[in-house]
Amino acid sequence: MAETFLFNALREAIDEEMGRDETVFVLGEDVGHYGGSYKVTKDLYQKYGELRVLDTPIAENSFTGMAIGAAMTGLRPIIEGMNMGFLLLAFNQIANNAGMLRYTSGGNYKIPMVIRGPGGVGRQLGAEHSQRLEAYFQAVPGLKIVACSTPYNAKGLLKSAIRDDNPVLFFEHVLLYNLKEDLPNHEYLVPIDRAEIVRSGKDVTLLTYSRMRHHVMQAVKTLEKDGFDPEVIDLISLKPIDFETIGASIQKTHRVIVVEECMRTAGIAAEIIASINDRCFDELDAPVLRLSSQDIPTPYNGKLESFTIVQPKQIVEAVKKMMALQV
Amino acid sequence: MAETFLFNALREAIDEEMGRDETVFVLGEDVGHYGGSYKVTKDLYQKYGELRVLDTPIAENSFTGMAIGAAMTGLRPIIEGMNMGFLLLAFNQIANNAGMLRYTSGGNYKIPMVIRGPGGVGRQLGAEHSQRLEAYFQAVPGLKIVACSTPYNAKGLLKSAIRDDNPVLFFEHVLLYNLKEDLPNHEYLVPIDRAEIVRSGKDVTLLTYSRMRHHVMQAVKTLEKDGFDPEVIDLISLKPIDFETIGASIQKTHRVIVVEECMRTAGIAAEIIASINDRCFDELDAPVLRLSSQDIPTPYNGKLESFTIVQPKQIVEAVKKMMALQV
Amino acid sequence: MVQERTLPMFQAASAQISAEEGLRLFEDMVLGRYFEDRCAEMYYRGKMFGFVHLYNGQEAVSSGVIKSLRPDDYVCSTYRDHVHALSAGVPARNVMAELFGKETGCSRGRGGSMHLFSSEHNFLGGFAFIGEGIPVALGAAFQSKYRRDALGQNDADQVAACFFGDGTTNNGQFFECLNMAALWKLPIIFVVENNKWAIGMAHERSTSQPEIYRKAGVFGIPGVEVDGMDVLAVHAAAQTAIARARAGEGPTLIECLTYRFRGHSLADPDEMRSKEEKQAWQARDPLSKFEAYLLEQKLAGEPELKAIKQKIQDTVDEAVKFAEESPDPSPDELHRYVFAEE
Amino acid sequence: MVQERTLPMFQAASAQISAEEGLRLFEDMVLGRYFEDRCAEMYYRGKMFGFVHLYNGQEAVSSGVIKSLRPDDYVCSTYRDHVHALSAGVPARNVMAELFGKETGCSRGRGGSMHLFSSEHNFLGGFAFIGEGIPVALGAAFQSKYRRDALGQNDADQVAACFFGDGTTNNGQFFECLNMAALWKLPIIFVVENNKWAIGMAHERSTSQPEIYRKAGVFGIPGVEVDGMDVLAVHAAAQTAIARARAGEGPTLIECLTYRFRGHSLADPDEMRSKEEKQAWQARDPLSKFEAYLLEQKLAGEPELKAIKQKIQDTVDEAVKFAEESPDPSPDELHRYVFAEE
Ligand SMILES: Cc1ncc(C[n+]2csc(CCOP(=O)(O)OP(=O)(O)O)c2C)c(N)n1
Ligand SMILES: Cc1ncc(C[n+]2csc(CCOP(=O)(O)OP(=O)(O)O)c2C)c(N)n1
Ligand SMILES: [Mg+2]
Ligand SMILES: [Mg+2]
Repeated sequence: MAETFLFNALREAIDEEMGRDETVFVLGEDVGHYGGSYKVTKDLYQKYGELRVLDTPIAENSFTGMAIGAAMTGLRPIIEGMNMGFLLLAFNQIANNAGMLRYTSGGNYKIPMVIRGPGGVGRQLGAEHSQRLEAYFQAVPGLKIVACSTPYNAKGLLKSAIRDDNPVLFFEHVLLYNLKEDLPNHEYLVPIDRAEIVRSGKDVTLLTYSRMRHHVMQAVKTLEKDGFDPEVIDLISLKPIDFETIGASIQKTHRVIVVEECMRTAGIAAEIIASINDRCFDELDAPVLRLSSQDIPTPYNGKLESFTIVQPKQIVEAVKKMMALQV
Repeated sequence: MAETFLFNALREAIDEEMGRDETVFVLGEDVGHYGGSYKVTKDLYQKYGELRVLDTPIAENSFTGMAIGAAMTGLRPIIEGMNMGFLLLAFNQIANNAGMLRYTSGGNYKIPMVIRGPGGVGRQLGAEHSQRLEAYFQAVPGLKIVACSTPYNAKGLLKSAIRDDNPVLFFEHVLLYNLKEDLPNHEYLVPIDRAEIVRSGKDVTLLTYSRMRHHVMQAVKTLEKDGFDPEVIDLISLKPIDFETIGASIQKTHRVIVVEECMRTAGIAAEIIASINDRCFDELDAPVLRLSSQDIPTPYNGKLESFTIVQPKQIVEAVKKMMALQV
Repeated sequence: MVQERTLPMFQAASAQISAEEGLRLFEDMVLGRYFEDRCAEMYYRGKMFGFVHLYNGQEAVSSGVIKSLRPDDYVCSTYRDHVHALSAGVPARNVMAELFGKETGCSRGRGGSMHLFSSEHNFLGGFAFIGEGIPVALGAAFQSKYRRDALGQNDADQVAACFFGDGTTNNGQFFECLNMAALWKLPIIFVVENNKWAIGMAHERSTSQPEIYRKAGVFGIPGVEVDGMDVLAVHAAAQTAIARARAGEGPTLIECLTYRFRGHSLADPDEMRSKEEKQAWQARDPLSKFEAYLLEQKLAGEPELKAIKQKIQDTVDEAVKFAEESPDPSPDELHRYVFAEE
Repeated sequence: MVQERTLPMFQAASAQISAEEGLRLFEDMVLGRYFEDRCAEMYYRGKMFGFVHLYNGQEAVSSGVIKSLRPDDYVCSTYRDHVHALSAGVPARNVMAELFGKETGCSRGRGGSMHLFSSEHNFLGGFAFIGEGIPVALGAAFQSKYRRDALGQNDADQVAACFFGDGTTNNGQFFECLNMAALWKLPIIFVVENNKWAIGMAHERSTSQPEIYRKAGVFGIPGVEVDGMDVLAVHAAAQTAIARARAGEGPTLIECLTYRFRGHSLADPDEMRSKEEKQAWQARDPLSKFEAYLLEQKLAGEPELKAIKQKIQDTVDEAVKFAEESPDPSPDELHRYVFAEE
């Protein structure tokens, strides 16, 4: 198949699932007539009608709750957060009802829904539009959290997320929508609970996800030239973390660097490090290193912004430094 | 002074600060005529009037935003969250505006405000009323997070929090309001950024906060009898963490157990372990252990509930097990 | 300070209720009343814990609305949910067992008083945070419309009834949902149980416009004010609203003026409400009122009503016994139900 | 599908505006227009980034309201905030420098287009999330009342003006704040800039009652509908509302019917709005309209107006130069301003 943009890969996923299952529908701000701020639902309302591609008023808490009620009664909603940050307004519905209701109801209801949209630091979008909500939501029980990073995995993961019977927060990255890739002509799914080994290596395990995967791969190019052999793992599932894959890698490399776009404090890396500490402390030849965004709201100024997030150069340096450590 | 209940210690703190500074005011649901669900503002409206002890409609997002606007323009609001869980509805205002606005405004405004109220697992209150919001909020930049645990520190910390020029989330615990203690007759403050060494010891560092401090101290009684000498540190400040105190303790004990009421995934312990890993990995004789609540919404049934949170017995066992480890 | 609104008059004669229908309503109200009285007893005896919010005094609302619904319609409640669940058909024993935290409870002992659920009865749940049930109910109504209009299922005409209090109508979710319900003509009925108080906050102190039913108008929704102590009045208003919703004409807001005969929860000292106020409303007890009506209209005789009371007494006794004897959930299943099973 | 509302007529004669006042309004509107045009230019030249929302077409609202305020009153805006900031007195150079991300920007380069702030000018900020500024403005108004009533500061009569769009009036915060403002009679003016669209969502498709000003009524707040393309009409409505607020009589909601002449942001392809609609509104350009009025009423002559335009052109030129030449914030200060300094 011709090269597909990531936003189109997502659109294909939605289109295929809506075609396959009539209970699947999309709702959110400007998903219908406008086609979605990042064109992920472009023209779908013409194909499926206004109820299945529902333009909502700007009322995040309530339309999220509405989707939950629809999911409880048999539909499979996909919420588009025009920007995932806006879902801060829906935190109560997401945490209490999407996350906890199944348990609290003793299994009476299940809530098959996907909440998807762009997160992350873009190009000078300002603090509120540059949030990394995965950190804020990771402690909520009952949610699955997934981050896609390539057109291939975006499509396959989104299809799996839509079929999952649990609420899935599905993070896209505002700067990755225009990535291009050849996609298979046949239908495929990518499991949402498995990390992806992007590059096998033996020196050090680089754990990352979303846009930082690409920063890591940029760093790897340099590292390869310099004779290093890092293993790169895209977490894909931010909750739960796929420790099978990670653990196997650590047994091989004994060194771990987590590269994330979250702020350092209580980011995704914090939980990963704590879990590694729980599970394979003795395997480590060096303390796990976390390369995270600075603990600050994202500044608008371009230079400050670039200092805020992790750059490939820092990853190169960190790997070299870690490899230089005497064990 | 006669023994003071924790809820009264908080009341005294508010009363003293309102008397001292006329810009300090309280707002929230039922804080006025009703006197607060846990009597923390009992009769204060009679003393200070309805504007300074303001009963609000049940509109958490908006009254929180209102407090932020008042703080930006020179007042010093204290929000009572009748239950801190209700502030999920105010997540947007707390994260975007309380937390980030000062930075995003390049220092134009400061936001001196306290958001306080009960959190934690009570006695069969059900999932939504048993939340530990400190985990959900810990990644938000610009917030300080404090948890009190005794009448003495409750009073001194709350006074300091009210005087702080930054937004402070101040967690009380629903099961600690009736703790009693003799309080000094003179005015005192307790710094909100310092951990409290509750018991000096040399064997192992027990890091804890809020109600779990008392579970830890119960465990310590047993441990003492069995000849162990643990050091107990009440974190007090959950964000930022006081690593000076913690680091010094680890240099002495080389062993750490974190006992928290948060769920395990992405709880307070996760960040602490990651930070210990960052800072003093080489000091550790054993991986840091985290004793956390189960990763589930709190079940109503009393037995299940007690299995959900950490019990003193488990702490005793964990210490013994860690001390038995060969280094 | 707390002003009295005049309760709207309802011409009982216009109700034209059958004896059967009357007894059905009566039985449901008695069940609500007796069940709650027993809860108070059990709470004080330490059989149930946490915040327990009883419904005494408001029975006409639950029975009047829910008993007008079909079994396949949806009901969505709050933390004050026992009686709504009962009216919706959740067996008293399973509600009581839930309050005891037992595995046989309708939420398998995981939920407790504020989190009753029963998918079998299309009971969408008790919601412990105010207002959060409104969007959920809206979702059930949306689902109904979706099936009918997007999927062409002509028999998808289920209606959702959503209950909440006066205090909740100051919360954003209330307004957001009124708008969406009207915009998309969703088959939903918003039932405001205006009992004049939100814990210790008098309704008039929390809202700039105490007549809640008037707020519907600006969304293009019919707003109806009803004597919430008169089950026939509620019943009539509900029937109209349900018919409208079922016909695809959209939502209705019904404001029921009512009163709770007990404190906010069993932990509430209930010191804010005046004795006079309580007495005035106690005099309007919906149960006595309806009982008198049934007798007066000769729709039932004393023995019949007595028999119903006895039956309900037995039901509640049995519910307690069932709850007592039921097992706790197994600790082995502590982590079950976090995620949907495969 | 998108229906036209008839713009309310305003008797310009009743405005009784002085020449000085007229020129002040005119200058402010010209500033708004020229500044935004230059922003577009700078954006396409890669001098500014992110989402940039321009105000062209809506100038009568900003000038009409904010120029009726005192300098110590408060102004609260949205992401479409450049012109509100300018009207509030934030110098064009500091606004432009902010858009360039410079240390001399009003938010010291940390905020950007959607996050303009100036405590010096009581400009409470641009708020990037819709609706979140409304409670903040309410807080400023509360503070004013608090100082007057709780602290007895008789001169505390500052008013807060809060701007937001039609789409935002479907959000809960809007309603929650209307209620509290009315309940406590806070000195606040809610200014709805109804430009008929929320990005690509036509107002009529998002709300069940498109006449927003009517929503004020159910909170006991006066709701006024104004031709938002007529600065005199806006000015008059604002004066009444401000006087009311200052006198302690509470809030007013002013719905200004207006239109944006550009896409939602500079990234918006603007494909949803019909050519006819755009043309119809373009014909009502508030700037040309007011210019014609000034000349017609002989409140100003051509040369005078030309001089003003030239002056503003210079101001904007200077602003760009200032912004270009200003330094970036220092990376050493990356962590500054997270917390209040000691
Ligand atoms: C979001 C949220 N805020 C606050 C509370 C605490 N609370 C429980 S009930 C209640 C009062 C509700 O009053 P009303 O809506 O009138 O219902 P009623 O209890 O009178 O039936 C409050 C404030 C809550 N449960 N959820
Ligand atoms: C909470 C939130 N949800 C969604 C958005 C995305 N968004 C930005 S502007 C906008 C439309 C707002 O329309 P309106 O209120 O009419 O203001 P206008 O842009 O027309 O001035 C939306 C949906 C946002 N910024 N914040
Ligand atoms: Mg009530
Ligand atoms: Mg608009």
